[in-house]
Amino acid sequence: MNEWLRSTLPIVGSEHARDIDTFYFFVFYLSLFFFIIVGGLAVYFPIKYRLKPGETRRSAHITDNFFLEMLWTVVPSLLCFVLFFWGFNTYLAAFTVPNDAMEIYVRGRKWNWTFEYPDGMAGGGTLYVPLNRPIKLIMDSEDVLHAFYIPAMRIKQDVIPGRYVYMTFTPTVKGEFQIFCAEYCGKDHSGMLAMLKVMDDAEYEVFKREGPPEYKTMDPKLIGETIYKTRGCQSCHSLDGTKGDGPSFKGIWGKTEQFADGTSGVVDENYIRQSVLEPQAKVVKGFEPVMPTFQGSLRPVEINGIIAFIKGQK
Amino acid sequence: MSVAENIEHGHGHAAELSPFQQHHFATAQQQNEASKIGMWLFLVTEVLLFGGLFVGYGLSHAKFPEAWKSAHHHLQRELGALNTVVLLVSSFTMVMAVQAAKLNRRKQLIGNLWVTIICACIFLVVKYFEYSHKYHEGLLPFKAFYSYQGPQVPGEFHFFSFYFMMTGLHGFHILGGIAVLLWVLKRSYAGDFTSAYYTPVDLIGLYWHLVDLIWIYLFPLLYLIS
Amino acid sequence: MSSHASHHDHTKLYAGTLLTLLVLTGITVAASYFDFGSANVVVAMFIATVKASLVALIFMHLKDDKPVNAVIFCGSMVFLSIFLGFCMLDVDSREKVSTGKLTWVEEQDREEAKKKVKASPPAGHSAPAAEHH
Amino acid sequence: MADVLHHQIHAASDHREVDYLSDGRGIRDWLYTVDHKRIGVMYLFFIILSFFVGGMLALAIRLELLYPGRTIMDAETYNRVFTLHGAVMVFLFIIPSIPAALGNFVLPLMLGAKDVAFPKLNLASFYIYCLGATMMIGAIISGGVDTGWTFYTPYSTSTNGAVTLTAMGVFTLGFSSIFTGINFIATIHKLRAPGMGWFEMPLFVWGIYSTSVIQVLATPVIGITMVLLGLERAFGIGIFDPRIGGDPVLFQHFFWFYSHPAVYIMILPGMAIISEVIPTFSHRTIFGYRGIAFSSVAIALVSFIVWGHHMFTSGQSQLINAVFSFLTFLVGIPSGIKVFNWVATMYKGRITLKAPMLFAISFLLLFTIGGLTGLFLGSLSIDIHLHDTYFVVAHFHYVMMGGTVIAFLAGLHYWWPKMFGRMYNERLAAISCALIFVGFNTTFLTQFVLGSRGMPRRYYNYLDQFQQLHMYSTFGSWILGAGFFLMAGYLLASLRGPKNAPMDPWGGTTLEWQTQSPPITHNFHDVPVLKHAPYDYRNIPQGEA
Repeated sequence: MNEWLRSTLPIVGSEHARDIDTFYFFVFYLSLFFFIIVGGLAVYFPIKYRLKPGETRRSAHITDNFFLEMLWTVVPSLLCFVLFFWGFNTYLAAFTVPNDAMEIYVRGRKWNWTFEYPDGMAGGGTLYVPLNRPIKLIMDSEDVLHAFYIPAMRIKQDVIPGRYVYMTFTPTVKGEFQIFCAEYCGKDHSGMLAMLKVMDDAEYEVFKREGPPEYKTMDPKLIGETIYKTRGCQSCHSLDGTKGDGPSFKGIWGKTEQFADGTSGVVDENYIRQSVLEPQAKVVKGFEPVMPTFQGSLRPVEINGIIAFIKGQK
Repeated sequence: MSVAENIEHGHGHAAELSPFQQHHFATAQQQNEASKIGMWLFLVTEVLLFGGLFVGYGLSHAKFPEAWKSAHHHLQRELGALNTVVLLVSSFTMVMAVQAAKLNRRKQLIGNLWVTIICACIFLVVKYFEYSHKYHEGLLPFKAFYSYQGPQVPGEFHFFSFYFMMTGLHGFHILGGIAVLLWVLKRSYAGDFTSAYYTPVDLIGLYWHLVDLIWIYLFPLLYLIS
Repeated sequence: MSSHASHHDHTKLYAGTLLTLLVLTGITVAASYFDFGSANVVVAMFIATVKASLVALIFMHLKDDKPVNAVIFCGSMVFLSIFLGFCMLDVDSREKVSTGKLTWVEEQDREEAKKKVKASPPAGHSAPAAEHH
Repeated sequence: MADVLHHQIHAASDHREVDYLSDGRGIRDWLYTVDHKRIGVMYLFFIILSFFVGGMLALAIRLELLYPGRTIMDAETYNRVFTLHGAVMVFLFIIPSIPAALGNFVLPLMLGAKDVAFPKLNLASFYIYCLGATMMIGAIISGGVDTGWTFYTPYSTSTNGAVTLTAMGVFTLGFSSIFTGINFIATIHKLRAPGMGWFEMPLFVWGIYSTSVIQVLATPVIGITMVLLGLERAFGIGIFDPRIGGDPVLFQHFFWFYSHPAVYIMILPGMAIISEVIPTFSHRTIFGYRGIAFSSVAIALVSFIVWGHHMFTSGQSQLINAVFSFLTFLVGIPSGIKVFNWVATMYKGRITLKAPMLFAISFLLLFTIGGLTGLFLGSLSIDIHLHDTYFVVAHFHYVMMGGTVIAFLAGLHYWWPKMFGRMYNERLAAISCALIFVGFNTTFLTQFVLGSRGMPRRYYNYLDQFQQLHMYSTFGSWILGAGFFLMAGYLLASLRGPKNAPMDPWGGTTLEWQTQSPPITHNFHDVPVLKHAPYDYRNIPQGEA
């Protein structure tokens, strides 16, 4: 029974999840107990007291029984108190942030998630966290309501446009866990998925330095494209030649650009690198100097990816 | 048809028989009491309908206290106070009309109904002047219409959204009230109402007092609070 | 006819009520020129409630009517207060976030979170509160 | 059973009088009628039609979910389909189902009244229902809605589609619901038969009374909410929309202030039917009459202070989460009392397992599961995990369908002879009940497991690991559908037969069984005078089986 019951819950990813499961089992067995009593009698009585052929229809005249009625008023009431307090205590645990928690900023939009880490790095699709470190997620939404749901941690929170909400968890199991969007948000609601990857400290250090492990096997162009899509480049730089707040990437590679300060230069590896790290240095003529710096928030491998990506935009 | 039937059932009081008693009620009193319960229940729904706006008002007020402070200076509290007086007077004449119906004083009934209707119209005329003043300043409800250019605190358009929604819904209730009052007036001329049957006057009275009662809250909330 | 007492002439009572209501209107307007600080709303709502009770009890006959009607009407007020009360309680206590068991910490956390987010760069990630429609 | 009833049937049919069905057969006689029985029957027709539409949509949803990815429709269509399924079932079917259709028919009869207090208002509320239904159908035709039946902002203020028209439809339907509620309360207060005190009323009346209280108190709030939503969409009020200073969570407060009590608008009448059916078929007095009566009222009142349990993860404050969680458990207690009292009513009874009783027993089992799974969702921390997953879907289907719909079917079978004067085929009814019971459990028990494993609701596509359970669930929906089609078959077939129902086919004690089946237009020849409390079987001739 216990084995089966455990199989109806997701993998356990934290101590909190284990606490919730214990509570869940308690409520389950409590419910089962009451269901057996009520359901059992609801089936047994009709059989036992079935009107048999030849029998008169005269039944017992029992209008009430004070003791019984008190019994099934008071006992459930007491149990409800227990359930409430247990539920409340375990609930607070999911929203009580330990002092040394690592803060990760989560942003939901139709229909993906992006994550920003304390060191300024960011990424989408997978949330990387170190093992046994308390994590505080600070979350908001760009458009409509979403909900950030990690079944393995048994936590969930709606993310709301215009406001920050948070929740916390401490992963105690290494591995990859599913993340869902649980608040209906339109067409691709069911596709708004992400993964949670829990790494040990050594792996996490490597991640901090070199980015996600899959970068090693990824085409640099693809890395660039991911950055382009998830780090906000696309809101100013188009790929189809339309003029935004910044020059379009279409055909920009190798072009000679006039700069606002009167100089000119060719768009090459060094220029792109400089534009990303010191965007105000050489602004293309006709554009406002509005681009923020990505100094410290893009890894070298990611800048290389962007260069490869822009190279490919013919 | 029901008159005879009621006497048969022995529940009718001969003095209170009226041609307007419906067949499924045993007595006119039963009918009047049922109608009154119905009316009070309807008033409950009115309170909760306005209630939604009051809750919205309360929360927006809590969110933009500064805007509320500065926005309500655009309202003319003299006009608001005038309208309060007009409505209170109309409430008085309404209750007098109900009493007149109860006491079989037809002329007094008709006179009081007329004064009530006239007060209601005065209320709407004053409201018209207030609205047109806001219209010219661009102090209109909702983001889509609000076009006031003067100095202002963020959130002022919220105040005007609520001002127009609340007074607008209230105004609709006044309009509806006038329509029903006219119908009651017509029946009063026809002599339908006697001490045995005056339920419609009684009911419109209750409705009219509720409209007054809501205004009693709207006036300080919109015009006075700073 | 619901209560036979009401078949008497009550003109004086009604006129007196009207007079009281008008005086109270004057008081509430006058009171609005004084600043009672945060009690402004309370004062205004208190006077309004006195006026409303007069209208309900006397003009709407609740004083002499069957009690069921008074129960019905009071019910609407009770449920409206529940609606308003819970919504206000939520919004009031929302800004406080919990960092320990049942200890509520003011603003700080949220402000820090905001600062952090503002500081972190990417374009298009401006805080949504600052977005204008 | 046929033998038992035979001589009664003949006795009854010998001097049958013109009943309400045959009293004026023209279309105008129906459209302008103020007879509560005819209005009830017209409601019944449209409500069953809505149930059919909602049911077909449900079958389409289940079929789409048979496999991950596209099975029969694309994501946008799917979103519209589940929205409509919810909106049609909630606003057009369940809310009016028992009060407006069965309640309209039975309530005045039970009270010994000739009609409801305001017959014209009753007809008006029927036409308002039709108007609201037309607006919702208009919304379907003009592009549909994809917000979910909850219309959460800011999605609902920003999406395309006929949200405003649907909202206006809901607003209109609200008036219908309010007027029915007002009518019933006034009727119960003022039109009880001589001798019928509050505690001599049948428990069905108590249930409907509590329902009506909720309808009157809560429905205006959904009305104003829908108006505000429409205005927000059209012009931007800035109360719900965060882009202009609003608060999307506030919308949820507004919405659930109505919609949680509305859950009890749905279930209380269902409980009310069960309180009639169980004593009748146990041929025994109800156990704990006052407990059941007061718990109905208690549920109605407490239902207004628990709405926040729909919003534990919504971003409302943690303090209020705790308050709402605590209050939520309170509502479970009166429901528990009712269930125990029903079970106790069967103790030492003389039970006949006719169709209504079979449905009532199904109700007991299914509603108990629905109620007990509510404990999981009321517990704050477990709800954080289960909120917006299939667990919630399964839970409310157990309450709404296993509870209300099954109770509606019990009531339909119970009063069918009274409404139409015909008996239906008991054997087919038993088969249909069994199919529905098995089909229902297959469909929704699996969804509890899907939910506890983390499958979120309103998902068009899903991970492969959930496929097997989704498949069972879909199979279940087919069994369920088969049960309903069988039921439609034998009920319609019975209408073609002769009017053979006796005055009191089940041995009921309430007043509706003391007039002819179907009743005459004015219900009773003489005003019935109550001689003893309902469910008192001591004074009733005890026939032999």
